[in-house]
Amino acid sequence: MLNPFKPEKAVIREIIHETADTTTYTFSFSEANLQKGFRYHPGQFNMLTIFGIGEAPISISSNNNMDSGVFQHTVRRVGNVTNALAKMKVGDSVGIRGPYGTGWPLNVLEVKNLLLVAGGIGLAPLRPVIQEVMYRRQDFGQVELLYGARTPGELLYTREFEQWRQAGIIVRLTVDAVPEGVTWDGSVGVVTKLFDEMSSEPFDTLVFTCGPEIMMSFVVRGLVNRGFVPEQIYVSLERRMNCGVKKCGKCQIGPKFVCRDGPVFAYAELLTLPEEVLGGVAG
Amino acid sequence: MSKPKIAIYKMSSCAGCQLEILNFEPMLLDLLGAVDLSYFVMAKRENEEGPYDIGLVEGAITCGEEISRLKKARQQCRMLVAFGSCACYGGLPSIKNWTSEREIEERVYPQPHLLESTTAYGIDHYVTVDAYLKGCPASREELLEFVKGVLLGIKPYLRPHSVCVECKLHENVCLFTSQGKVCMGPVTTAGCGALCPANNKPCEGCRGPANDANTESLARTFDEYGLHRSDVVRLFRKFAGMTPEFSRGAEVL
Amino acid sequence: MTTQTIHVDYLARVEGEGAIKIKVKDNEITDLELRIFEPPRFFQGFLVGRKYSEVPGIVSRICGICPASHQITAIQALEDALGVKVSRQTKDLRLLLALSQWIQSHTLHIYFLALPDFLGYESSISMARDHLPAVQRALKLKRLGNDLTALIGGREVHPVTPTIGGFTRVPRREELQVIGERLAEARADALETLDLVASLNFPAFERNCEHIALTEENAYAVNGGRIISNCGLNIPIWHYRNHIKERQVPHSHALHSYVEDRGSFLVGPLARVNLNWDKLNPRALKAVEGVRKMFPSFNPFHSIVARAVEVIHSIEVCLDLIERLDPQPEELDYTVQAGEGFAATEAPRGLLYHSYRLDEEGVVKAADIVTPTAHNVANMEEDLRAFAPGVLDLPLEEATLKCEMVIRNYDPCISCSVHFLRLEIERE
Amino acid sequence: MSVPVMKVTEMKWPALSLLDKDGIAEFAENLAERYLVFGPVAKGSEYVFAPVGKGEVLELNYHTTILPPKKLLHQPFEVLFSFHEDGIQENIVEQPKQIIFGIHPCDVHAIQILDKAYSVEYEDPYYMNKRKNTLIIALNCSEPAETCFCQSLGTGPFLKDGYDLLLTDIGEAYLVEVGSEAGMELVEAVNLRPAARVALVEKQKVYENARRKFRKRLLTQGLHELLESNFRHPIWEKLKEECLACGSCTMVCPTCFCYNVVDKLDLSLKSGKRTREWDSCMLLEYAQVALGHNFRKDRDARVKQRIYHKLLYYEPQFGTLGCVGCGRCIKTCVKKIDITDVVSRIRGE
Ligand SMILES: Cc1cc2nc3c(=O)[nH]c(=O)nc-3n(C[C@H](O)[C@H](O)[C@H](O)COP(=O)(O)OP(=O)(O)OC[C@H]3O[C@@H](n4cnc5c(N)ncnc54)[C@H](O)[C@@H]3O)c2cc1C
Ligand code: SF4
Ligand code: SF4
Ligand code: SF4
Repeated sequence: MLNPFKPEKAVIREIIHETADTTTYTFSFSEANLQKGFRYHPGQFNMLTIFGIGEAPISISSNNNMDSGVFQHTVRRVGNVTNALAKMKVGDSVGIRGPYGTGWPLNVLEVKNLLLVAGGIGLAPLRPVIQEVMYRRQDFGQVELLYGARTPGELLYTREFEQWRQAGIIVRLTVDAVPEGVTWDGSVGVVTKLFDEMSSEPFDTLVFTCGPEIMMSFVVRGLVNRGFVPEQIYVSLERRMNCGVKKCGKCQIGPKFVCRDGPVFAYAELLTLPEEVLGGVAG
Repeated sequence: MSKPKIAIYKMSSCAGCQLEILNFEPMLLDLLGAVDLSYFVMAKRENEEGPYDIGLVEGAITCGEEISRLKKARQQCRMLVAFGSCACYGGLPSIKNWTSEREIEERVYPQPHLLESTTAYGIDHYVTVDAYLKGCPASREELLEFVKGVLLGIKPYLRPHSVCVECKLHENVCLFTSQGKVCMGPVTTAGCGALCPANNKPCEGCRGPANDANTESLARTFDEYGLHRSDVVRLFRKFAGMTPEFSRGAEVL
Repeated sequence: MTTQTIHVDYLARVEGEGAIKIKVKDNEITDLELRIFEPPRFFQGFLVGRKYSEVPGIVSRICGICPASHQITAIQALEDALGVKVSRQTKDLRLLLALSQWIQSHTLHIYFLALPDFLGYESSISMARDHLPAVQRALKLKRLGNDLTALIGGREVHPVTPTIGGFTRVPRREELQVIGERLAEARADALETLDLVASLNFPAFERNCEHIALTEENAYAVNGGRIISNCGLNIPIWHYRNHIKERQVPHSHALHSYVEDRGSFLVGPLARVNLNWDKLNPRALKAVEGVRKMFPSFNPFHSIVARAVEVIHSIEVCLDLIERLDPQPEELDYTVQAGEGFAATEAPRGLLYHSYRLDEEGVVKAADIVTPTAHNVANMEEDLRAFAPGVLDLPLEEATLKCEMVIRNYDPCISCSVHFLRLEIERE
Repeated sequence: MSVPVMKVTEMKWPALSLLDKDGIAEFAENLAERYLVFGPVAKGSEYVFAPVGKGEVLELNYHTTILPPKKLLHQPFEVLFSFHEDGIQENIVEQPKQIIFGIHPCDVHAIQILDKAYSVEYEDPYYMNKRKNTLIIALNCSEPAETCFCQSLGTGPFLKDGYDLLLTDIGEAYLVEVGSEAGMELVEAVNLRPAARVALVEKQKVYENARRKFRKRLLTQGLHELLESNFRHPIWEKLKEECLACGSCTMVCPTCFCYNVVDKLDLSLKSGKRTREWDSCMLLEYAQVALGHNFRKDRDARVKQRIYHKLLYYEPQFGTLGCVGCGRCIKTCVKKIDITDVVSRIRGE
C-alpha cells in the first residue's frame, strides 16, 4: 500500500542565504527516479521532515520548467523544524513528501495580466510564478509585482530582481522601516501603499497574493475598493498542517481543507465560508 | 552540542523532583552518558562550579536567602528551568499564602521571631524562566523530552491541554460525569497520563492551569455539585493557587 | 593554642540542605552546629483549615523519599480520629507499600548516599566507573522497590491510591505475582548487598544512647505497634506526646526531640534491628545469620548493615504478602465526625508520628507531625560531639569526611523534618 | 467486508438464524480462536471495547462505550514509522483479522464516515490496513440511552447495511442476519439454529418499541440554512463562557478524525519514531501556527468549529452529516453542553 506519510530522502545541494533569517535550499531526491518523476505546479508545497524534530509544510520556491533535476525551498527560521534545517549543511539530507495542494491557477485559467502582491516570506510561493512568466513571457500581458518586507535587508531574491525587470516584469518594492545607515530609494510603508503607484488595472488581470494573513486582508480590501472583484483575486493561505493530505484535520476552514482545496483559493470562494478568513474581512 | 552541564538547585521542596532523576534507574546510566550532572548535592560530594547549561530549580521561594540563591542560579545557568510545581507556581507551600504569616508560624514554632519566611512564589516571580516542567513531582518523561530538546536545540512537545484529553486517550471512566466526583482535570495541564483518574481518584490540579483553562466555569459547576464555597477555594488554592487562572476559579463564587 | 574548624558547607548526599560547623580549641570542642538551611514549609500550619480527605495528598509532599510513609501514617491517624476500621487486605497492601519504600529508600541510601564514602568515591556516579556491577545491582533493586510502590500506590513519588479506609484502586493478583517473581530473583542481589556492606571497614565508635522503635507481638513492626526503647519506654502510640517532647535550644537550629526526663534518642533501621531482631521474617533471619553477632550495636556506622538486613527482610515479607493477596475493590464507607487521632509507623528512616484533630465537618483543627529525622537531629549532634574529638588528629580533609559520614549514617531527610528551624545562613 | 462499504441485500444471504443468549460467550470464544475479538465489557460503571472470548464477560446490554470502536482502526496513539541512520521502517504490520462484536448502529455509521475520510484521495494505509481486516458483528439497539438521538439522523437504532453479521435481541434469543460472505462463513462455522422468517416480525416489534424510547432528537430539516444564518447567534457567546475547552467531547466522538504528529527521538538522538495521536479542535493549540499566531484563539470559535463541522461541513466533505447521534459528547461534557440542545436553542425552541 502506498504510504503518503512516508518522507523520501532528499539531499541539500546548495544553500543560499537570502536574509538574516531566511535561506533558500536546493534539494534533489536521493533516488534518481523519484527526482525525475517529481512534477509540481507553482504554488504547491511539500512536507519537509527533519527526522526526530518534525515536519513542516513549505512552498516550493522553484519552477519545474527549468527541469534542472533539483527543486528549491525558501525557509524562514521560526521554530523547531525551520531552525533545525538552518543548522544543516550541503550534503545533509531531509525527508520530503509532496507535492501537495492546488497551485496558482496558471494553467487552469486564461491568464493575461498578472498582479502579484507579496509580503515577507510570502514571495516564496510566487517566485515560481515569476519564473513561469519569464519562461513563457509571450503568453502574458502586463505582469507587476508589489513586494513588501519589514526592512530592505529582509527582501528575498534581491539578486534576481534585475533579471525579473529585464523580462519586463514591473517590480515595486516597499519596506516598513529603513534602519539607520541603510540606503533605500524605494517606498516606505506597508505593501498596500504601493496600490497608489501601481500600473495594474482590474480589467483582464488576475491577482495572486501571499503573505501574513493580516496583510492579505488589507490587500483584498484595498483591491476591492479599487474595482477588483473577489473572483479575480487568489490568495495562498497558511494553516496548521500535520499531514498535507486531508487526514489530520488541522487546516480546515469550513468544509475546505487548506492542504488539498488550497492553499491557493479564490477570494470569492473564501467569502462563501461561514468562518471568517483574512482577518474578518469576509464576514 | 557537547554534554550539557546540569545543575540542580533545591529551594523549599520535598526533594521528590530531584529524586525522580535517580528514579530513571534503567535509563540513568544512559542519561549520564548524555549529560553531566555537574551540581547535584543530593547525589554528589564534589560539585562543580558554574556556569552551567541547564539549571533545574526545585522548590518554591519562601525566604530571602532563597531569593539571592535563585538570582545567583539565574546568572550561572544558560537556561533556567522551573522543575516541578513548587518552582512553577509556588506549589503546596503556597497554601499558606492565604493565612497571615505570623499565624502560620505560631502554629508550628514556639519562637516564631527566629524565622524569616515570605509569601511562597514560583521562581518566575523573581527571575526569568526558560522552561516549566510541571507536576508534583515533575514527570520523568517530560524531563527527558526537555533534555533531548536542549541537546537538539528545539522546544520539546509538552502537552499544553487539559488532563481530560489524556484521560480520554486512556479511556478512563470519567469520575466527574460518571461518578459525580468533582475533578480538576478539565482545567489542569496534562502530561501525567491522567494518573489520578486512572487510579480512580479525581485530579487535584497538581500540574497547574492548562491552556485556556476556564476555571470560572468549572467553579460554577463545582457549586452546582453542592460544594461549599470553601471547598472550591481549597480545590483551586492547592498546588497553583497563585496563578491568575486558579485565582479566578477560587474567587468567582 | 590551636584553633581548628571543621566546616562542611553543604552536606552532600543527604536529602535536603544542611551543613556542619565544629569549632575546636586546644582539642576541646567549643562550638558544634548542625545547620539546616532548609526553610520551614509549615505543613502543620497550613494543614489547619484543610479537609481531612486532602491530608494524605498534602503530607505526602513533606518528603519525596518516603511519601508513602507519610500517607500511611496520616491515613491511620485520620482513621483513628474518624473511627474507621480497615480490612486485612488494606493492612496487607499498606504493609506492602511501606516495605516497597524501605527497599527503595534503603537501596538509595546504601549505594548512592553512604557506600561512596566507604569505598572512597565522591558519588555513586564516579563509583560506577570502577564498580559498575554494584551500581547496576543498586539500580535494579531500587527500580524494583519503585515498581512495587507504583503498582500499589499508582506512582513512585507521591502515590495517589492510598486513602482513608483503603485504596482507590487495588492491584490485580496477576500484577502482584509478576512483581513477586522479580522479588524472588532480587533475593540474590539483597544478599550480595549484605555481604558487601558487612565487609566494610567501620570506624570503631560506639555511643550508648536510647534506641526507640515500634514493636509488635509477632511481627517486625512497620505500620503500628507499641513504642518501646532499650531504656524501658513501652507505651501505646497515643501516649507519644506524654513522653516525647521537643524543645528549642538556643544553640541549635532545630526543635530537639527528647524523651521526658532523659534525653536525645535514635530511631531508624539500627534501632529497629537492635530492638526487634527476633521478629525478622524467619527466612530472612536465616539469611542474615552471618551478621547476627554485630547486633545489638551501638556503633551508628552499623546502620548501613541494618539497612541491608531490612532489605532482605522486606523482600521476604513482601513475598509472603503477595502469596496470600488477591485484592478485591472495597467499598470505602464511613461517616465524617469530629475527633482526634494518632498514628505512628516505621518510615525507612525510623519512627514517624502524626496526629490530627478534626471538627465535625472533617476540617483539620490541629496537626502534629514528627518525622524520623526530626526525632534524630539531637542525637546526630550528640554523635558528632562524641565522635569529633577522635578524628581531630587526622588531616582536616579526612576528619571532615568522617564527620559527614556520622550524619549520613542517619540518612537524614532534611526537607521532611518539618520541625527544622533555620537560624543563620553562611554561604560563600 | 470490503471497503468502501458495500450494499448487501437480504436476498443474497437469506439465512436467518438464532443465537441463544447463553450461547453468546461460547460464540465469542469460538470466534476468538480465529480472530481478535473486541466487544463491550464493563469498566467500572461504564463500558469499553476490549478483547473478549477468553473469559472476559461480554456485556451486550451496554448503553454506550467510553471511546467509540474507532479506537480499533484509528488508534489513540499510533506509530507511523521508526527512523534510524539508514532508513525508515514503516509500522504497517501484517494485521491479524479482527472482529468488532456488538457494535451499535451509530458506531457502524461512524466507521462508514471514517472510511470516507481515510480513503478519499490519499488512502491512509494505517487505517485501511486495519479496516480491511475488520469484520463487523453489529447489534441493533433495543434500549436507547438517555443521551442517544441516532434516530433523528437515520443512523439507528437499527442498522440496514454495513455489517457482516447483525444481531437483534428479540427476547429469548438474538436474531442473526448475514450481511456478507465473511459473515456467512462465521455463521456456518458455529452452526447456529435456523430461524423462521417470522422472526423478522419480532424484529420489527423490537424496532417500533425502541423508536418510541428516544428522549433526545436533533431536527435536521433546514439545518444547513439554520446554521449558516446563525454564525453570530448570541448562544455562541454563552457557550464561550460555559465551555471548559477540555476537549472531552471530541476525544469521545466516533467521527472525529483529527490527529497530531509528534516525533520521538531516542536518547541516542540518532533514531526514533514518528507518532500520531488524537487531537481536538476544541484545544487552543490546535489552530496555532509558528510564532504563536492562532486562527481560533477564542473558545466560541472552537465550540462553533466542532458543532459546525459535525452538522454542516461534513456534508460537502464526505456527503453525510458528521454526527451519528451516539450521544457520547453529551454524556461526557462536564458542563452538560448538548449538541441537540444547541440546535434547538438556535431554532428558538
Ligand atoms: C502551505 C504552506 C506553505 C508554507 N510555505 C512556507 C515557505 O515557503 N517558507 C517558510 O518559511 N514557511 C512556509 N510556511 C510556514 C511554515 O510551515 C511554518 O513556518 C513552519 O511549519 C514552522 O515550523 P517549525 O517547526 O519551524 O515551527 P514550530 O513553531 O516549532 O512548529 C511546531 C509545529 O507546529 C505546526 N506549525 C507551526 N506553524 C505552522 C504554520 N505556520 N503552518 C503550518 N503548521 C505550523 C507544525 O506542525 C510544526 O511541526 C508555509 C505554511 C503553509 C501552510
Ligand atoms: S475524570 Fe477528570 S480528568 Fe478524567 S475526563 Fe473526567 S473530568 Fe476529565
Ligand atoms: S466536553 Fe464540554 S466543556 Fe469539554 S470541550 Fe467539549 S463542550 Fe467544552
Ligand atoms: S457529535 Fe456527539 S453525538 Fe454526534 S457522533 Fe460525535 S460524539 Fe456522537
